[in-house]
Formats: sequence, structure tokens, C-alpha cells
Amino acid sequence: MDPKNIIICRCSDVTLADLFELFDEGYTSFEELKRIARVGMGPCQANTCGKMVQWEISKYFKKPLEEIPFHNMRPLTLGVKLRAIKEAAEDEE
Amino acid sequence: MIEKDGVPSLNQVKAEFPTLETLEKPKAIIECYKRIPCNPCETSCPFDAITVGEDINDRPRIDFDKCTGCGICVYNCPGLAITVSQIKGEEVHLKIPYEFTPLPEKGKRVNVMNRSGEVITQGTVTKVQAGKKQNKTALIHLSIPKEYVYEAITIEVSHGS
Amino acid sequence: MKNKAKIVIIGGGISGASIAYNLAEKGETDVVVLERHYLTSGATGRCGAGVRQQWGTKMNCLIAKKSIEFFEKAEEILDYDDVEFKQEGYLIVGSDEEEDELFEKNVKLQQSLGIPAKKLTPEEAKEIVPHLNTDGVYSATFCKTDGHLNPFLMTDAYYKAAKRRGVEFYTETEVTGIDVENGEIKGVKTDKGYIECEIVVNAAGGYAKQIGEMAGVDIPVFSQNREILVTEPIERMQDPMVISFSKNIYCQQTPHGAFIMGRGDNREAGLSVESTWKFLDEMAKTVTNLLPPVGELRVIRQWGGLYNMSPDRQPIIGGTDEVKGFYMACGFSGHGFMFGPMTGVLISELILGEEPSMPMEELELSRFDGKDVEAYETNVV
Amino acid sequence: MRIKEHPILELAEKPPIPFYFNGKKLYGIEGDTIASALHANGVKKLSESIHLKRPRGFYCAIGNCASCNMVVDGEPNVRTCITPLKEGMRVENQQGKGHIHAK
Amino acid sequence: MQNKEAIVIGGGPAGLTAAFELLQAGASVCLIDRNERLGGQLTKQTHMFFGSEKQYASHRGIDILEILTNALGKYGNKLEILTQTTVVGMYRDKVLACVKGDKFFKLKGEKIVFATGASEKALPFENNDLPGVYAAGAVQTLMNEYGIKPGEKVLMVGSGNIGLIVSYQLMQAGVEVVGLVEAADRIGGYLVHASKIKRLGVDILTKTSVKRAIGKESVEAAEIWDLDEQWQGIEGTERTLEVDTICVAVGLAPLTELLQQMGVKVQYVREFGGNVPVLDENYQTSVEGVYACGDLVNIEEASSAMVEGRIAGINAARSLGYDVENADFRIKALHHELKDLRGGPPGDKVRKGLKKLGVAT
Repeated sequence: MDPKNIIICRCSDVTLADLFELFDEGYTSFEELKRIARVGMGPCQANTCGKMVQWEISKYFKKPLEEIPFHNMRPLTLGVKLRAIKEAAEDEE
Repeated sequence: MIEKDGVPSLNQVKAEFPTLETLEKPKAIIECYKRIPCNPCETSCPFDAITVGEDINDRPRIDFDKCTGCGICVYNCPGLAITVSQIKGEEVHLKIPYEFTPLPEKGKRVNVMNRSGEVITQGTVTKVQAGKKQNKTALIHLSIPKEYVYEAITIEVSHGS
Repeated sequence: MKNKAKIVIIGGGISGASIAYNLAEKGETDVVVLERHYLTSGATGRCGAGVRQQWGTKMNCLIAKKSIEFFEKAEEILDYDDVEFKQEGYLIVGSDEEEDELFEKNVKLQQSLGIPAKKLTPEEAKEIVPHLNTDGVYSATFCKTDGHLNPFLMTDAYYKAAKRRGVEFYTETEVTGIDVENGEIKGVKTDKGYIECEIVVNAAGGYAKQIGEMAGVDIPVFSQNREILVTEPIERMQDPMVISFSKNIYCQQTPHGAFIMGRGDNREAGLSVESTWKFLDEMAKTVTNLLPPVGELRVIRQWGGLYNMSPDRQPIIGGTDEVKGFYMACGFSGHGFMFGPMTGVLISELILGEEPSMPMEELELSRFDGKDVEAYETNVV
Repeated sequence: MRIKEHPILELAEKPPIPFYFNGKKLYGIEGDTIASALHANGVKKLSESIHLKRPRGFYCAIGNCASCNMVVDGEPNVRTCITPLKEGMRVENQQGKGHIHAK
Repeated sequence: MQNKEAIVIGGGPAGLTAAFELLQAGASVCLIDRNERLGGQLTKQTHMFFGSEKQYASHRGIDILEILTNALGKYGNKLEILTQTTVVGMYRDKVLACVKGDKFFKLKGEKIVFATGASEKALPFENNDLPGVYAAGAVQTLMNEYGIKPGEKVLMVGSGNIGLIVSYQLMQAGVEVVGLVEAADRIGGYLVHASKIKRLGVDILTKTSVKRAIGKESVEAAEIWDLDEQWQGIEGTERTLEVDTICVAVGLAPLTELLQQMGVKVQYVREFGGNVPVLDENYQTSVEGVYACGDLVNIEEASSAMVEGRIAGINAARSLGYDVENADFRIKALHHELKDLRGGPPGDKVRKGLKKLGVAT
């Protein structure tokens, strides 16, 4: 299979080939990959790619999945317009 | 092998059948080959012919003496794993569950399939039960040549158009 | 893991990586960097990614200016593809006459140091950021060579350059103690083993005080949670960072397209980096007022990070007579990322006994000795 | 591609909803999301990915994956798989990250 | 910000039963679901359920949904239902950030029951992002909620119950299932489901996987290949199937983002496909007053989810100070139901996973 055509992160267009390259460069954790390649940092918040990234790390470094820490979960899970947040805050005042 | 392709072996199938003499009366054939947590066959049978028992994961056992071949278990089985068979002369009368549209009409000739999904013969639809009781799992009555008693399992789906 | 090194740097953020690089570049390669999680997992990776020279003290201006000069050539110097450095300016907007006076003073200072900052009318500010709401804006300042820099990539560039020169980095390695005997550094205890060393550099960001305590040095800093949010990416619509001290906000669009913004709400001292809904509310109210169209963007993520605050809001860079071999690069008060290059230069000069590139008195810990110091850098969000 | 008859589900006839896709008038039905209406009209490509410009359609259909983002009435990054279709909506393939307009 | 006595997040099988138990005990409930209709996966489940009468076995999922929602009906004055509402943020002070359409609002709950379910995993293969490559749940949504066929010819990937059931549902919708591939050496789901599609002519190919999707703007074909003992594709075994849809049913992962945002203790359990909250025997998480049930705590059938919802609901009601009739007896009986449902071979994985969490089974 050609890893260049395998999309891991749809939001940031990160391919499996990109991940392999990063693995070879020494990035071994999800958090590092997020920061260097923006994998999992898009609007879907790693919802689609998260498990695939974890799996690929596990396979590449031959470590059990249990030892691959999952990435940090930060709010929000779905994009919300700043205007909507402002309107709600003003309504409450 | 059923674990690999979903097809039970002939021996597995035959083990669920009563003797051919017994089949002169309609009997339910339960093809539930693996333990799963499920017992509507037991609870739906008005004649107490089917037993799953204390452990809901046990495979159902049927008492052919009690089974009348009414077919209630057929449309109550979530796995659509029960049929009713009866040998009448040179023919087998088969009741199968069917959940496709359109429903075949009485008298229609239909392609009959085996457990591998191959057309093995043709049969005639003799009755269609699709009332409220069946709750959208119609009971199709078929008449097919006797020799297919262990093979015939369903009919080919026709989508009308 | 090495069990012996000359220098151990605690903290894998921009400061630690820059110090390591500068030491190695000058030939001192017996250096280990310890990072509790992954590189940039602390304040560096949580910062607002802005770099500016418009400060209110001479010291901060100088450090910032020299750091920007480095950033301009960083890719070349460190042999790195792209650190996403974009000099599209910082637009600082003020609300009243009082702030205007401060701007006047600051710009004069900045210009005297060769920083190309200038004062603007609200109308001129609007020319630079057309969607700026100038209601309530009294005046502004702008410096076109300020801008944006990707903290992850910049740190990565330092990390790789240092690594190529022989520095070792141990991530997921937590410092549990520092061995000091007769006022001298002997080694560092970690959860992965002991490292014997002569010199320890405290570049632990938000945890600098705790590291100081391990060495028996009382550093007058405290940490505070500061929150940030980021939006979905959008095509380019805002060039400079827009910042206001009186409105307590900063907001810029990154080269990638996402808007990143934060506030400087004063919080209790502590080590929590919790995200709060209150921040979300306050941020939304401020930014939609100052930059109305940004209100149409969706927030996709929020987080918190630590500002390590010093009494005068200027960094603490230097050693201490109390413990020989213990150096500090902390108390950056929210701008440690943009000062990264000079932090590395100065600490390496001190360790290697070179003449410092700038006067150090105002940066040394001893400046606080017996004094009640007030925050005199007030230009902080 | 709408299912005409179904053995289990009752698919009631629903009133049509006109909308525009890339300027072309199409019809969905009441109860549709933007993505379901487009799919019923045979439209599978909803956007182009931001860097590699790969065609994208929906993937999860429940608002998780952001793969179905489109420009709707001028607004980019609308998750069309969970946004109800409304009469007269102007839906366009999203190319790039999109532009916003102040309201 | 509105204060609520009890908030249930997720109106699927677990959430519906949890809400019912809370209401029956006398509590006021705010039930939140992101879809237009309550029911979660039940809204798409046209097949009959397994289990026993206690879990409405032999009823179709869509009919069970009606039973469960009807049961809520008589508590109308104490029940507030917020549909098309997504909880997007969960903060440490038990404040929920919610979105409904264009509106954003916040709620605070005294007790919160999480029943957010699971999301589908994706699969890495060439052109896995091509339009026409859909998650199985998406295909179900399209067919059973909107009455739309995903395509005319489908390749199903994965032989768990979801892959098998959705294959059958595709056929019911008049779509041809060209084949079903499974990477493991045996079928993952119930054999009765497998036999049901096999006898209708669907080829089930174990130790086989999808290598790539082919097509310009959407799927025009799929290339599949055999896998070796290391689960790697074997060069030279590729063959092309003419399909316009590739349906991915390779498992579920619990949706624990919100719990993790508020700092609930979670543990990675491979059997459950991801991080799951660590619970006490009352289905309470590490944060006081926050409960969890259903697929979110372990990937199982909806029958078990309904039972777990009841346990969590009863416990949440008790912690609010309500007297639940026969509570101890009922909870014991419910645990017994779970034990029954998990007792056979399909429960092996669940029991193994629960054991890792220190839960007695």
C-alpha cells in the first residue's frame, strides 16, 4: 500500500507517509505529532484520526496499545461561533 | 466452515433435524450453532417445546414431541435462524422468515437457495403470512422437491423492478 | 540515559532548547535536557505564539529586539525548513488618554533602541486592520517587524540543532530532586535515574519555583493560569497581532489560518491549567467587540498554560551565590517564548564565563534582595 | 437514490424542498439534512481538502468528522450532515478554508 | 445559566432507561440528545434484538425506542428534553456548554449521567477519504433515517455485528452487497447474522482486507487482498470489485471526550476500543455525582446498555436523596441480568475488559 495515499487526519491532510517520516525523525507520541504536524488539531478534534494514530504508533514501535497514551482532550468537541458564546453570555447578565 | 463463511456443514445441519419420519409432521429446525444470550424462541413457543434454560447463553433444545410446527418461533427469532419443515409425499413444505419487499405472491414460482446462497431448485409459494402478529417478518410457505430437505433454506430476493 | 553530564537543563520548552543549542554551538556538548512530558508541553506549547518588541522597559525591549533579529535568520542558522515566522506586526490599541501617554513614552523608548514602532490614530490603525472596531479606541502603536512564530516548530528547530551538536534530550523524565552539597550542585535525581552534574539550569517555566526549592533556592516567582482559545482555520483576513492592555486581550491569525486569542485575567497563584467556561464567555465578549467579524469563527479548542510571574515582570536570568552551579531562566511573566533566543545566549555566556551580550544587573535574582519590587513592566496581557 | 419501498420502515411521502447546489436548483425533501439531500441527488463530493485538494464527502454523518464541511449561504465550514436543509439554501462545494463575512 | 437536578447526556438506550429511573424515583430530569429524535442507535435498528423479555428481545430496535420513550411520557412535567443539542464542553464545576442550532448555552447539573455512546473507528487504506467511503453508522443513518441508498453496490469491511447487520439492512433497502471482508481469520459477530446474509448470496471473506478505494471524485471500485499471519496484505492477491460504496464497520470507540475534559479518571481498555471511565459499583465516575453507562463505559449490545442505564439512574436518584422502591433488590436483579447477557462466548471480550477495570463479572 502506498502510505502517501492513506489519509490519517482529514482535517489537516496528514498521510500515513507523513506519520512514518515523523516516527523516523523521533516523534513517538501523539502529543508531539499533533504539534509538529497538526494531526488531530483540526475541527474534528482527532475524532476521526485519533484511534488510527494510536494504532500506527503501536504498530511502528511495536508497543502494546495500552502503552500508547491517548492525546489530551480539550473543550470544545464541536466548533462554536464566538458570536453565539457572546450572545449567551450577555443573555445571562 | 461456519466461523469463516457463515455456512454450517451438512453434518451440523443434519444434527438439528429430527428423523425423516418425524418430519411427516411439521417441525421447527433451529439453526443456532453458537451460544449467544438470547431466548425468544423459548418464551414465544406456546407449547413449551423449546428450552434455553437457566443460562440464557445456552443453545436452544427442541422437543420434537411437543413441537407442532406452528411457526411462531420462526418470526420471533431475532437471528432468523429457525425454519419449519414437513415432508409431504415427494415434497417438502417449508416455512421461512422473509423480510424483503415485495413479498412473493401465493402460487409464484421462486428460486430456492441453499446456505451458501446458491440457487438449488425452484419452489412454489403456497401461503404468505404477513400480518400484525408477524410484525414485518413474513412467514413464507414453500413447496419444494423432497430431495432438498437438508439444503433449502431461503428464497432469492427479488426487488420487483 | 547518561548518568553523568556537565550540565543538566531542566525544562524542554523554548528556553531549555535554546540554552542547550547555544551551549553546544559554543562547544559545550556535555549537556542533557530533561523534560517531564514532551518538548513544548509546558508554557511554550501553550503560549499565544506572538513575538514583539514593543515593551515598556529598556531591558525587555533589548532582549526582544535581539531575539527578533535571531528569529529573522533562525531557519538559516539552525538549518530548519520553516518555523512559520511571519513579521506582520503587532497593533497595540489603547482606550484613553492615560494609555496614550504610556504609548508616547514607550514608542520613544523603542525608537531610541532602533525598534521601528510608531504611534497611530484610530483611523490609521483601521487601515492596517480594516475590521477593527475603533469605537473606544483612543490611539494605537504599531511595529511592523513584530509578528507570529510557531512555538512548536521553533523549539523543534533548536532541539534538532542542539541534538545534532551532541546534546541529549530525555523526555517523559521528571526531576524529583537536586543534590546540593556544601553549596555546590552535585547531581539531579529523576524518575528514570540519577545524573551527576556540576551545573543545573532551571528552565522549568511554570514549575521554576518548585525546581528552585529542590536546590534550596527561594525564587520569588509564582505561577498563574492563563487561558487561550483557537478557532477553525480560515483564509487570511488579519495580518498583525491585535493587542490591548486596557481591554485585556490579544488576538492574531496564524499563518495556518486559525485565530488564536487570549486574555490576561488575573488568577489565583497556582499550578492549575484548567480550562473554564468563564474565560470562553469573557473572551467572546471582548473579541467580538474589538474585532467583530471574528465572532463568525468557530472556537474549536481552549486550554490553559502557566505564566511564571516575577515581582517586576522582567525575567530572572542568571546564577546565585547561594548555590554554585545553579542557574535560572525563569519568571518570564508571560513572554518567555519570544525571549527564547536571548535566554539561550545569556545563560550560555554566564555558564561559559563569557562577557554577557547585555548588562545583567536587571536580570539577576539579586536585584530583589531585601527590596519590595513593584511591577514596572506594565505592558503585559 | 431514495429508497422506494422498505420491508420494515414506513417511508412517508414528504414535501419537496428546493435549494441550490453550485447554482443549480435541486430538490430535497422535508426532514433532509443538506448532505442527505445532496446524496439523494447523486452528489457525493462535498468539499476539497485544504492542502492536498482531495475530494471529500461525508464520512460519519453524525457531525463528528468535519469531512462534510461546505459553504452554505456564504458561510464556510458548515457541517452539512447535521444541518437541516432549508428552502432556497445556497450550498457550494468548499474549496480551501473559506472566507467569513461580518453579520 | 440554568441549574438542573439531574442531567442525562445522550438519549440512546442507556440514557433513556437512566432518565426513566430518575423520573420514576421523583427527580427532575433534563435529557439532552444531539439528534432530532431521541433513541441514539435505536432509531436505525430495524432488526430484532437478542436477549430476554426483560430487555425487550424479539422487538425491533425502532419499536423498543417507542416503548422506552412512551414510558417517559407520563413524567412530562418533570422531564425536559433538549434534542438537536450537543454538549460541547464539560467543565470541572459540572457546567455543561451546549449548542443547539445557532444558540450556545450553559447548564449546571447536580447529578450528571453520561450516556454518550461510542463513535466509529476509521481504517487506513489507500484513498480512504474518497467520497463513497462511509462509516457503517453513516450508511445506516442515510438509509434508515433519511430513506436514501448510499449507493447501488457496496463492499462491507468488517464482520462484527454492525458489519453483518448493516449488510442485511443494505439488502433490505435494495442495495447489492458485493462482498464482506474481514481481516481476522473468523467472523466477529453472531453467526446467525452471518448465515443470514450468506444464504442470500453475500460472500464473506476472512483474512481479507481492503487495499484501496479507486475512483476520481467518488468510489468506482475497491481493491481487496488477502492478509498473511501478521495481518499484512499479500502482494499478488489483489482483485478488484466494482462497487460505488465502501462501508467501514471496524469497531467502536467510547465517546469519553467530555468526561476527560472534566478530569474524570479513565483507563485504556483494548477490549473496549479506547479510554473508558473507571467506575465504582454504582456506575459513578471518579467525580462525585457524575455517572456513566452504556457503550461509553464498555462496548456492548444495546440490551446491556439499557440495563446499565437503569442501574446508573437508580443510583443517581438515590444519591439525590430519593427513595427508590426495592432499590437494593432491583439493582441486584439488574446486575444479574448483565451477568446473564455477558455469560456466553460473545461476552468473553466484555468480561475480559471489565476484569482489567477491576469489575467483578
